[in-house]
Amino acid sequence: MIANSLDAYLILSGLLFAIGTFGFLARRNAISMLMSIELMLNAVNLAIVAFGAFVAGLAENGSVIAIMVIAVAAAEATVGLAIVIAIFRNRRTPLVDEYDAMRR
Amino acid sequence: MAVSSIPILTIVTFLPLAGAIAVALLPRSAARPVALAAALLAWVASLLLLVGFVPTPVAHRFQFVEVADWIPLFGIQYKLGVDGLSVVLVVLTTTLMWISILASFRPIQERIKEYMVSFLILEVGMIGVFVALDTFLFYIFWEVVLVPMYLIIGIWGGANRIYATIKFVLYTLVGSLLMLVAILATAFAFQDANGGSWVGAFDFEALRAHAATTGFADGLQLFAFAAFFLAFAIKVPMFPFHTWLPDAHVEAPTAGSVILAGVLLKLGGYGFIRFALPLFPAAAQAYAPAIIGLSLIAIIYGAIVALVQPDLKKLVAYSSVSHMGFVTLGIFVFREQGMQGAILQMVNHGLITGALFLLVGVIYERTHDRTIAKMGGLSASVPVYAALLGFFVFASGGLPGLSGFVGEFLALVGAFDYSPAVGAIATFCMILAAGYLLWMFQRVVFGELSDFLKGLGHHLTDVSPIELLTLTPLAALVVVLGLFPGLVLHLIEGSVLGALSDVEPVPPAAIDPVVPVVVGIVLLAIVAFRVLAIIGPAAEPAEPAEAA
Amino acid sequence: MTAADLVTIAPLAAAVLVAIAVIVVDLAWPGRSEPVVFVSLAGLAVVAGLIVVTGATAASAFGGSYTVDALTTFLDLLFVAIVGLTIAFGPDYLRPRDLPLAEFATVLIFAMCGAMLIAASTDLLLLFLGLELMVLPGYLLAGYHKTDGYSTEGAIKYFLLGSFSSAIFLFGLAFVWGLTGTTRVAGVAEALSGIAAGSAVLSPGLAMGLAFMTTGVAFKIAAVPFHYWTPDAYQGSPTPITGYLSVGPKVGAFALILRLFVEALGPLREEWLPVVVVLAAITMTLGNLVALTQTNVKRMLAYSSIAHTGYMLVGLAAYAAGRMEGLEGLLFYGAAYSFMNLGAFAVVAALQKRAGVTSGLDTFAGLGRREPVLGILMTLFLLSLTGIPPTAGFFAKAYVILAAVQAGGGVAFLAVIAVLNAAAAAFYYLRVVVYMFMREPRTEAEPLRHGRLLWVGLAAATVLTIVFGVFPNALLDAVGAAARAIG
Amino acid sequence: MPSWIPGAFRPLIATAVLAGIVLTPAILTVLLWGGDFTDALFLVFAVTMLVSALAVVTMRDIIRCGLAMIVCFGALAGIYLLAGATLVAAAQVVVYIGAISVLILFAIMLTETKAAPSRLVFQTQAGPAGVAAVVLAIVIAITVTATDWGELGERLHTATDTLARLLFADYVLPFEIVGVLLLAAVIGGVFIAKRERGESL
Amino acid sequence: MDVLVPLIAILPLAGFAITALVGRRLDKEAHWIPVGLVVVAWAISMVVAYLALTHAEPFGEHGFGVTLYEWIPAGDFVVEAGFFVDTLTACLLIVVTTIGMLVHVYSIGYMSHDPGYWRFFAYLNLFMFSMLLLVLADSFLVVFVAWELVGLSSYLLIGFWYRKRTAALAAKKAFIVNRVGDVGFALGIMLIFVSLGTLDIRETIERIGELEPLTISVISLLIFAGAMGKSAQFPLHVWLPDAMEGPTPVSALIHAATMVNAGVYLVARTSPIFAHAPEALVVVAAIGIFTAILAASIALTQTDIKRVLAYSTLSQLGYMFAALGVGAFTAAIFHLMTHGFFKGLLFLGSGSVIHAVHEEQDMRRMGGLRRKIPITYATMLVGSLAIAGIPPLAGFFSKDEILGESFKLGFAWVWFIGFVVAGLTAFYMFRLMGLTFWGEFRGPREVWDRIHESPRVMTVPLILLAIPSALLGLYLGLPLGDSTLHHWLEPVFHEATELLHHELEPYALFGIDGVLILASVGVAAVGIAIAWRLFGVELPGLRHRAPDPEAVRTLTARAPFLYRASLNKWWFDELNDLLFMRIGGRIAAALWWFDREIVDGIVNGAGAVTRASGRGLAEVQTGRVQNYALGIAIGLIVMAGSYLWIAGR
Repeated sequence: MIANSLDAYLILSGLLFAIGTFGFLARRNAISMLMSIELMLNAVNLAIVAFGAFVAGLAENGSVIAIMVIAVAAAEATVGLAIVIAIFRNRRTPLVDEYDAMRR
Repeated sequence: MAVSSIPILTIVTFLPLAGAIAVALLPRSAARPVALAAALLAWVASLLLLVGFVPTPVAHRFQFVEVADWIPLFGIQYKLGVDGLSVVLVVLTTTLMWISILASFRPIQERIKEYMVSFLILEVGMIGVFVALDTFLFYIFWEVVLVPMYLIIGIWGGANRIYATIKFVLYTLVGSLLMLVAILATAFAFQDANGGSWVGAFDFEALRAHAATTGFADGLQLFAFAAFFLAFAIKVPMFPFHTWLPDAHVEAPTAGSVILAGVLLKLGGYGFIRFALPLFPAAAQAYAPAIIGLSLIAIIYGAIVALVQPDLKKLVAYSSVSHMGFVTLGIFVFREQGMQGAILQMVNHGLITGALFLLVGVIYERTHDRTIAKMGGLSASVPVYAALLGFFVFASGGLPGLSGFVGEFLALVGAFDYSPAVGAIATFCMILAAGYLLWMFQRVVFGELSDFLKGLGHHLTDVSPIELLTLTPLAALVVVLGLFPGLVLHLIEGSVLGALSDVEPVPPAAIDPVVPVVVGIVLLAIVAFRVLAIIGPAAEPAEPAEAA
Repeated sequence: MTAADLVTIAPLAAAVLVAIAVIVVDLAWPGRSEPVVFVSLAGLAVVAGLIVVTGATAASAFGGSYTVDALTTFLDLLFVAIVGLTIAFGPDYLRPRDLPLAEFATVLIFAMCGAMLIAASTDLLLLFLGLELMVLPGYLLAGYHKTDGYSTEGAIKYFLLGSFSSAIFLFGLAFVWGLTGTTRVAGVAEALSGIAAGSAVLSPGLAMGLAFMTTGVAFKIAAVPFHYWTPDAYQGSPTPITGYLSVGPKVGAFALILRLFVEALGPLREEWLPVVVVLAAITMTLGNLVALTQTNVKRMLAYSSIAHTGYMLVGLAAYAAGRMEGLEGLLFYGAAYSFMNLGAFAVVAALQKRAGVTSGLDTFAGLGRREPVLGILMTLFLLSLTGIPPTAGFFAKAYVILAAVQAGGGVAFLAVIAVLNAAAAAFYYLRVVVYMFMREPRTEAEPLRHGRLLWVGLAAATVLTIVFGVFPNALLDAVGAAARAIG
Repeated sequence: MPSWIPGAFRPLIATAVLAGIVLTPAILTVLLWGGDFTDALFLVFAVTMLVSALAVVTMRDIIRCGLAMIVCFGALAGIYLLAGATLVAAAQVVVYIGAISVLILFAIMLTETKAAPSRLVFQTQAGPAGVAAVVLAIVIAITVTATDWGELGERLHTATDTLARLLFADYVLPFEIVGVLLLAAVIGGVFIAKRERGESL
Repeated sequence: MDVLVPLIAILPLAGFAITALVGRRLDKEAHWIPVGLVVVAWAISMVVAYLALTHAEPFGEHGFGVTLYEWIPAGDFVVEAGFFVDTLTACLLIVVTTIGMLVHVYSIGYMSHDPGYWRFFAYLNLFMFSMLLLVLADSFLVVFVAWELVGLSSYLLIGFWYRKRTAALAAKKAFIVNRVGDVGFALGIMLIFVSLGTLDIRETIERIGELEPLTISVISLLIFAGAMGKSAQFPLHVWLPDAMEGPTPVSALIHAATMVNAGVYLVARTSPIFAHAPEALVVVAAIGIFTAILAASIALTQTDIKRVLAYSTLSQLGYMFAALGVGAFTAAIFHLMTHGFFKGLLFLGSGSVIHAVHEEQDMRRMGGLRRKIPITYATMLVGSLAIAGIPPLAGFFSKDEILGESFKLGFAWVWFIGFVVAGLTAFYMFRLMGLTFWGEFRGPREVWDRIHESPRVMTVPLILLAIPSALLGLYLGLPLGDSTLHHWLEPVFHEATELLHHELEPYALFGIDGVLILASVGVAAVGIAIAWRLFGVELPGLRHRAPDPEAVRTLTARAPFLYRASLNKWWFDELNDLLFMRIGGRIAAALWWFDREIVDGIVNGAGAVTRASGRGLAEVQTGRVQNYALGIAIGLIVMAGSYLWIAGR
């Protein structure tokens, strides 16, 4: 039924993606934004796994790709956190909306 | 003859570049003589060209053609060649060039190397435009002209030079970039019509042959001509694209003004004759009435506005607008006389206005001022200067016997043949020209020496030998071409036939351009008059009443 | 994995090794820049040699996911040149600021690996990984001046938005993958050809996937309205890195477009053409208009790079409308733009050798008098960026415009927009020239002494900028071959 | 939560509410629409994931956000299991919960300032952001339902050995690349994050 | 002959060139070359004129042409520079070279103290060249060249004393007003070329009949427009009085004897064209006679001696045009010749007077000069009598022929106005004589003491001019009705006269012609008498009579409007000032404003709008990541929407 329908997985993925987007757009804290991005990447992974599960011939491929995406997310997180720490040293605040020295 | 066996056109075109490189590499003290030598060498080479050129009254016959593949993928060639029109303008360029360089010897003291390099590169571009027979190459030379002129105005210009030079560049660029689109579109249309082969797509002769036989599609013609027109009209400059000119002239150093007026404005006229007419005859015919209308406006409007200019250079600049109006008028009536007159007028305007700018420069050099109102009585203190100024003022006013007259009159005859009303309106400018020129002359030269000039004391010296050396050749040419215009007319016969071979001398359009022009000028004057009355008193007090 | 596969990826493998070698060398001689420069440049030369050697024969490896063709070779060489020049421009800027060269070179070469991977990938997953490998080092490079508030601010903006766009891109990629059932570019194209042939319809899912991917890619090339990161990241980054960021990731992202949109999604070009046309138009226009108001040269060049994205998109649009010349023009533009823009940034970087010098317009006042050679070179690069002949920039612009004119219709209209934009752009480029030659210097500072490496790099950029403008035949052949490989 | 509730009860009540939210859809599905156990489990995971995701993006205390994220990822791992992607589920637990989340929590600790929590959680543009997110969700949902996904096979379980073969044969290049990617990230990340001499954190 | 004819024009040109280049160094010796060359040119033209008038070879009946070279070879627009001499040319040559030579000689004395001595002779030579080119040219375009060149020399000579603002302004005015006429002439030339394809005068005349009558009328009127400018006919007459700012020899030569006759010559030269367009001829007659009376009415009250003469010149030119208009071409040329001599004489005489009273031109400060400068007085008296039309002086014959022919050819109104003008002419000339030479000196005493007769170099030309002024009529005008001049000019005007169907009634001295003679002599006598009554007379054989200022005052008070109109020259200067200076200046200023604010304003405005929009768009770049992200998200949604729309199409 529900657990057996691709639509359900994909909609779930979409919802997660949208929640991530919201977090990214709305939160002020750099780390919160980073977490939102992780949510979005996980939404993508969910979609990939779902396709792998339901589309003939994609099963194993889906898994491999999902694992790759997880690895990429890890790399991204590394880089992101490094940058967050670097800027925190300069600005003493994790609030991204206060990083507006450059504009126009 | 030996001249035809060597790549004379390449030599003429790139000699100044060699000079520029030499100036750049040699020490500062060598800049002046080396630059002058390069310009003189180019001049001599161009005279050889003139000697070797065989005038033939045959359309579209180019001589000294040099062809080399350049970008074979698109059939772009390094193709140079000249007909009479090119030769005349090349010689005009090289002549004015060494005169300008000579005239810069004393006024330019800052960054002389850069200055000379800019001038010589400018010369490369200008000559290149006149000898390129490949539309792509033509465009490249066309743009090459832009940068040195930009620097010349911007670095060595007057107080408001940056505004002026940026305006000049942007204005010109808008037109020329659209022209680039048109050049590419034309090439593509050619390629399309020739089964996808790019061979000849940028070759002027191939394009022209195509235009004459199959012809380009009407839509393309209308667009491409409009784009070419915009580029050339801005260069000429035609009303209402002329406002960069007064600013550029006022701010440019003397020699810059000379070249600007003497050669740069001719690029537009040349472009019309060489490219716009032969390639897009149908569009040219369709647009002709409108262009004639604009030319008329330019002629009258430029002259009227020149009447009230307080600055010598501005006055000459607006007179250029008026004079160049005759060029476009002469071209677009599609009459042999008109076209010949237009070409002659280009040459004459180059010589005469060039000389006028030199003369303004002479006085500016001494007074650091160009305000007409501050001048007066020069005749008594600097008689030679006054005499030369008088000579060129009358030459500019189209005094018969001097060169200005013949070109103007031929253009007028063409216009009159097209439509007597058009001819009449344009001829009316003779009065206005006399008005602004003589009024200026009277205020500057006649009367008692003004207090301002008195204050200069012994700084107010008559023309120096170098200045005389720059002015006398021009004066001599003005007289010679006035008495023997055939010298030029014989050369350009083939070019004129070529330009007119594909356009028919049509009778005036259903709506005579005169009607809207007259109505337009009158309305405009009334509106402006009204607005002025509302916003305040007249900007310039008119001349006090004539002698009681 | 076979031996043939290894041979095919030799350049990429070599590049990775070079990156590692650089860090190893730094461990061996800590803080010394000469060995680093030597190893990285020599390594890059080797990589270039390998690219040429392997590029001689078209090959496909790893089950068709990695392809070496003329396009790969062309782009790889371009990337190597970009990174090589960037490394050459680096020391003069980094050393006065106590920034190490080794990490700079390593990270840069890693980024180059990513770009090279994109150029060679014929597999969606590899493309994504290549993209990440290219941009992640980019984020780090942007924040390379880690004690500088601007640099880190630019980096975090770049990173956050870049990751956001990566997620968006990946989401779209997943949908396309799910709907076509393969990650191979050729397979995707085959699956989609039914839609192009009219035997199938473009499903909403596919449309949405396209939208997400387009958005992600548009972000990477800094197309409006996804360009917001560009000015801040460019302004904040250390100047040589800004130069790199303005060309490397951009050309890399265009490589992605070529592999993804032109090859894989090529059958759908009727669908994405209108989007590209609109993007091109607003990108050119906004980039130029905003650049007009900038007083910081780096920021101005950032907006100008947005505008140049627009010009390149014109080429893409022309291709989508059926003209191969569009593709060739795009590639030509990419190469020409790389060198002139790198050159321009190199001059800015050279001026900032003295720490504390800003990249404001005032810095350029009187440069033509203080350092005439730099002034003239900068003028040349700016003229090329404006599109004045006889420079590479002019020919590139003419090329894409020609393609647009050929394509006709709405794309031809883009040609007109492009030239009007070019005219407007002249204003801000020439304003720098105004400052350099028509204003007096503000301070009577001693002229700087610049490193030999900088001069060599500048000379290379200058020569290429001129040669591609005057004798473009070799480059034309190369882009022709590259375009034929995928068109 | 209303203030009249005694503090001691609060966690209890919260847990009960959460459990209700999570379980109700599952129970309703099983009872009303005849769903099977998998459906119920799927719904439990799904709701848990969404609720915790919402918590991640809305909660004031950033440490709790991080913890909510761990919950979210855990629920997701469950869904992966349901979808038959065992190895992915494992990787999710190891990499995400084990590594990334911890990394993030560390970062939170490092960057936490006293002032931060009292300030606004959201940007001033939270409203537009919410609208955009909702529109995006709706667009995706509509698109997904409107799309004909073609011949869908049975839900499959991924054979791990096949996967391993794939990983080291067909996907060897991506695998290597990921390694390079991580290497680059680490080299650069360490440089950026490491303290300069004499610089306090 | 191929050499001699061009030489007439070229000699003065050479004189101009040489003097212009080296004159400054010659200083007070500068006159030798120009004067010498003009004398040689005079001698040659006398020979040429004699040969031409006697129809000797190579001139024959219809003249002789010589082509120098092809000036403008522009396709089918070919203009050859060439000379042509027939009897009409010969008549003009006589007038131009003779008076020109005498003025040159006179100037040696008159200008001797001027610092611009050499310059003056250079200009004079330039003028001689231009004028001779004008009468010798055989192509309309070459005529036009000369036409403008005389304008230039006139400009230079009027503005000779350039330090004087009035002189400079007068010079400018002369040139510009002339240009107005020139425009008409130029258009006429264009119309001729466009319709006939040639600009050769003789060919044009031969083929003019091929054209539509309307075209011919237009051509005629356009040519006449040119003539109006040069010959200062209403309404283009305003420049001539101002031109008196120039040195007096210039006024004599250019603005009395030669240049102003160019218009008359041109119309006479193209008489066959006008004959094809009788309506145009009526216009010519009307304008001519109107100018005659207008100018005469102004001359009545002017106090500047040269201005009186200037208006008198206008008036006499009006006569000539009236004659042309009625078809009395020979009479016009006759008057041209006689007027040239006596008006030249009068101007040179007035110059002598002005010289004598130390550059004073106001007659109110003269009087009684008869005693001090007798030769000047005597010669001017001859001139005055001649212009008044007293037989047997030259003016009598020519003026009488004009009036007589007008009446007989059916233009009674022309005759009547001319008749009135004859009376006015006599009056104002003797007013001038009375105020200047008779009565008591009204100027400062010290001036009176130093007045002395001019040097010989000035008085000899006066005497030499007085001779033809007195006798030319007897030589050319007799026998009445079949004069020598008629015989001379018959080949030239034959065609035109034929066309106008003028069957000349036989001359009847004891019929209508005699009555007309009596009438005109009578009215002249009346005019003189009134002048004597009001302004006095001191002639031997007549009762001396003192001036009567009281009577003058009463008279002017009786017709105040007419008096003021005359005194203010009918306010033409004020009208022009209003039209061209005030209104025209305002329009020009307005257009300039339009150029700066509207045309250029649009350009700058476009730039400003572009930059402003750039500044506006830059505001989007807030510096906040979340704003950027929101932008991207919105872009994403729009993108998705458009793709879905594209897919759904």
